[in-house]
Amino acid sequence: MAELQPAPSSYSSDEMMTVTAARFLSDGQVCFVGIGLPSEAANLARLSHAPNVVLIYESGTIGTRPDVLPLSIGDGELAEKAEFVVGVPEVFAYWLQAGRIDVGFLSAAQIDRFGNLNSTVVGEYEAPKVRLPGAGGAPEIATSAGEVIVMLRHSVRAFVPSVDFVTSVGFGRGGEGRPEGAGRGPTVVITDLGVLRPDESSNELTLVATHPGVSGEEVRVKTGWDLEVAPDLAVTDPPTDQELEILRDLKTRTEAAHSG
Amino acid sequence: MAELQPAPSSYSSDEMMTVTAARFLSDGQVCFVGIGLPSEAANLARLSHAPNVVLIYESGTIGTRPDVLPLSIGDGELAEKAEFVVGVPEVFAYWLQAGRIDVGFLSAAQIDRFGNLNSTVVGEYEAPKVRLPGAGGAPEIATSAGEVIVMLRHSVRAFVPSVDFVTSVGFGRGGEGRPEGAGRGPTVVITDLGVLRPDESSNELTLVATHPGVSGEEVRVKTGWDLEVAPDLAVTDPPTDQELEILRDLKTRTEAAHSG
Amino acid sequence: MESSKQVKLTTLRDAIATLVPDGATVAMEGFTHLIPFAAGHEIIRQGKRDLILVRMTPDVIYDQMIGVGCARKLVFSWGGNPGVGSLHRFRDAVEHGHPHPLELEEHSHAGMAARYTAGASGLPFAILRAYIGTDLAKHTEMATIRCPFTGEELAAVPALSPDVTIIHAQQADRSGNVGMWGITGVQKEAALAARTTIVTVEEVVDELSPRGPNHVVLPSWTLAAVAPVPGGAHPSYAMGYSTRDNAFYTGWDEISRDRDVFDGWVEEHILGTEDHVSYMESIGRGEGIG
Amino acid sequence: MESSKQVKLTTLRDAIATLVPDGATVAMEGFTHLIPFAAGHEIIRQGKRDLILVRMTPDVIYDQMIGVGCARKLVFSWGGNPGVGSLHRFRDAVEHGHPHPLELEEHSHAGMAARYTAGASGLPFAILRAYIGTDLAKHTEMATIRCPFTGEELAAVPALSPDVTIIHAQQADRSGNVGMWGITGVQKEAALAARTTIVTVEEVVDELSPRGPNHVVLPSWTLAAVAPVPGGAHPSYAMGYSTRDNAFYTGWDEISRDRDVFDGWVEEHILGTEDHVSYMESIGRGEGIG
Repeated sequence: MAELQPAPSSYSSDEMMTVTAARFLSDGQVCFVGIGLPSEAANLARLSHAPNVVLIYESGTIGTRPDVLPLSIGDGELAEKAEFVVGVPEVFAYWLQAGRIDVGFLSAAQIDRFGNLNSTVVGEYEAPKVRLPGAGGAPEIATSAGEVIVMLRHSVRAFVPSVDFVTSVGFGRGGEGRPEGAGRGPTVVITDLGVLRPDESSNELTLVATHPGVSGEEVRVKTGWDLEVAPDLAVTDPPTDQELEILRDLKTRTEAAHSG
Repeated sequence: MAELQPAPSSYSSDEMMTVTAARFLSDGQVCFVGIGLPSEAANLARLSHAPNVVLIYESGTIGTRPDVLPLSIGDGELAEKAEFVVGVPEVFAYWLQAGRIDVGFLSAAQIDRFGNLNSTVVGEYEAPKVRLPGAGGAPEIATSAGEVIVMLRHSVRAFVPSVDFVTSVGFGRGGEGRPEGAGRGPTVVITDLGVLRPDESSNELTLVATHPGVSGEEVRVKTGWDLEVAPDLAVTDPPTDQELEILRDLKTRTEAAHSG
Repeated sequence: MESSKQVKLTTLRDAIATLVPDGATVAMEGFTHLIPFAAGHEIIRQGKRDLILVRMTPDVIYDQMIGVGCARKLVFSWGGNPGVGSLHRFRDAVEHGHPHPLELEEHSHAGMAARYTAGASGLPFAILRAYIGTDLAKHTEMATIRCPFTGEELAAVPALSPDVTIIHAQQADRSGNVGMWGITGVQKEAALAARTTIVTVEEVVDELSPRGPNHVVLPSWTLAAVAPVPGGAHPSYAMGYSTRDNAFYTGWDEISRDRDVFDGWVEEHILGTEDHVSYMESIGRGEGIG
Repeated sequence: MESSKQVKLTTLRDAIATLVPDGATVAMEGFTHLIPFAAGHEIIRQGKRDLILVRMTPDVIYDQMIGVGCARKLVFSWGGNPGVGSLHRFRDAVEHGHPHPLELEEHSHAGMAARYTAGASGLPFAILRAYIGTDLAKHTEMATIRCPFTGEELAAVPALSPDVTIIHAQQADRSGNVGMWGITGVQKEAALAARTTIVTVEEVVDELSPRGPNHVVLPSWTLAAVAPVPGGAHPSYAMGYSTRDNAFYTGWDEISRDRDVFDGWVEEHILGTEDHVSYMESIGRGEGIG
């Protein structure tokens, strides 16, 4: 009873999201990577068009080239395949804070129209509706990396007019702009529906591309504010056969390793 | 033509000095050691009555047990025989500054009646008669170690009423006492002539013992101020045969290794 | 070759009983790797209360300790079940005060790492470029400080010096010197920052011998107790000795969602077992341990 | 497998010619072990001037560079010939202004190490408990700063971020990643604090493989140039490759005492040789090098 294999040209919205994010990485860039979709995207980039991308995980594994995706930020695979491993204080002081990171990936439970991110609480801080995991490395990735790529699935619960708590700053509560000396911040937000970019003058996230088959209106409906749409709204190139093959091989290897 | 071997009961004033200093170390103490006489004394202690003394050199070699004495603070021998090796920033921050050192050894070009040490300049700072090597690790050894053992050969040039420059603080220029929270400071000064200790009320260095065959008057003549002599002036026990044998073996091994 | 300063090898039970008083500030560190689970279980068994628990990444072991009511406060930077999702006992304590309210003090990872580093360095505070533009600054212990040379305003965070730090490592030698390697997180700093440090180890060996990168040594004279507890990091792992039990982490989501299921699990597997060997047998992971 | 960010292996001559301008602030670190002597000789050969030389432990190589007049200022914490005595060219410059006056900025080792650490961390300053009760405080760049939590007064020192840091290491791989071990001093911090970092190495290998404790890696993308110079630390040493030439250090005392003897020695052995191989031959240490 072999499982049905989709044709390479058929793909999920998560795959489209991962492939899109991977394309934003250039060869040789130094990336600070978190677990989940960012890790998938960064490793897909490394295994396809950006073989010399340098991946740093906050567990202290520098220049790592895992064969399978880590389930946790501290999987043994990351240490075994790293160029070297350092302690956590060093990774934050000598590597992130010192400005050696070109691209940081972030996700969050909420994002607002000015790219501010919340991974702390839904509701009031003192009496939260949902207590989220908290900041982790995010606040300093947001301000110490050269630029930030945000990956987040689209929903009105996630794309809110104003976040309940600013865990990581985008362009500020009022869209006033980036803190001084803090890098370019979120240059792109990649979702399962499309791609958003901050408007250069207003700092407001604007829909600049939708994934194939997604309309601008659908994205607007799933966004909690009156989303601006670029006049020249583009359509993302669908995943190539090669991109899909590399990504699926990676995920197959990963599942085999983690269930083993 | 065998060289004349002195009988074990015959010994030099430097040997007496080293043996005396070694006896001030207790088993299990953690010592921050410099090159030269302190290194000889600390290793003699380790090879005789204090096998578990922990020796730390500022080059980052921790718990080292060299077979031969190092010529420099960074000899390979120190790294090869260390329990572990760390970087220099760590040795000063995590090990010295954190207060993990029981005993620090210091030497200097000048010492004054209140135990202040000078290893920076003889004469004016801006126009020195003699430019000395400078501070190195000394200022923080003087204030971060639990106590300080000073080793210095006696002469009026070295034992001055007031040092030209305070590189490492003893009891202050005016003998006003130790800086707050800075450990006990120089608890003992060991020279080739005897042993000095700070007086508990005046903080002035006082001769408490002379080595065998040395008179209190001889020490006073070689001291650049009117040296106080303890009423119960003691005489140091001469080196035992075992102490001399261990020390001479160590120095013989050392010479063979360094000329090789 | 032992002196008064050298630690004696002991049992985990004795170390927890004698060195972890109720009300203590306890840091149990481990960045996914080398998490001292067995020590956490022993704290639960001995019924410790009112602890201030400190940890950058409180995960399942802190979920268990919070769930049984060991903790009155949590100092942390990221509280989740890595790769799985929420810590349900932690959320229940914060959102509903069950089994009792849990005070929170939260930082970013960078802030916590700097706090431990200051503690290990004997400094009262650390400076870093952090919390810029966030709401965290209002909800955490921090101050701003101006560089006396450039005028730049930076964050200052107070040193973290736990009463007790507990970590798990791969090896100890017979004198109680401890060696660990691989992802060592903030353990060296947490150990050196504490007044009292307890280490559980996979193995006691004649000579420390790393089998991976980033070898870190803690000399015996910085430690209060070293206890051999093979497999003591389970379901976390010890590089060179074990692999991560991902199924346990995934399965924890189900166990921890429901208060009664959780209470029953603790009763059966932690309170109902004597030590780590019998705990591992009771959860069906007895093979190869002990 | 090379990208634009990865360093190219180059020659020492090219690295010094293109990356070390007159007037630069240059740190050449090495704590007795791994001192970049060959690089210092090449700087002398190329007649660099007005350098601000930085180094915790200026020893014989800085004595040579100061003696020929490369430096206008020295930033340091201990200047001597380790185990031998004075640096006579350094003293002649400070005491008599020969060959020209040398400006000094001095710290303690702890202060210098903290300054480099701040530089490597991207911070403008560092805090430490230092200089208490000394006259150094009046003669160095420092400030006092008060802990916002405890009120304790501490020393603040400005970050040190050299224009160029030059170090010597044991190994580089073919992509230019550098590995060193043994006593690594402050080299990692000095390398990461600099705008431009040059590394000379004993050997280029397929894979970095430490043969001693305390392995430190500097990835190629943090470096500007890597040049193979076997024996490039002589008379210092490279653990696993060479031993310290103590006779050279002892002999230096005699050579450096007299201005004319020194000038003649430099003329013959440094200016009169093309590179490190011919230098080593000219001083009678040609065997086994190159």
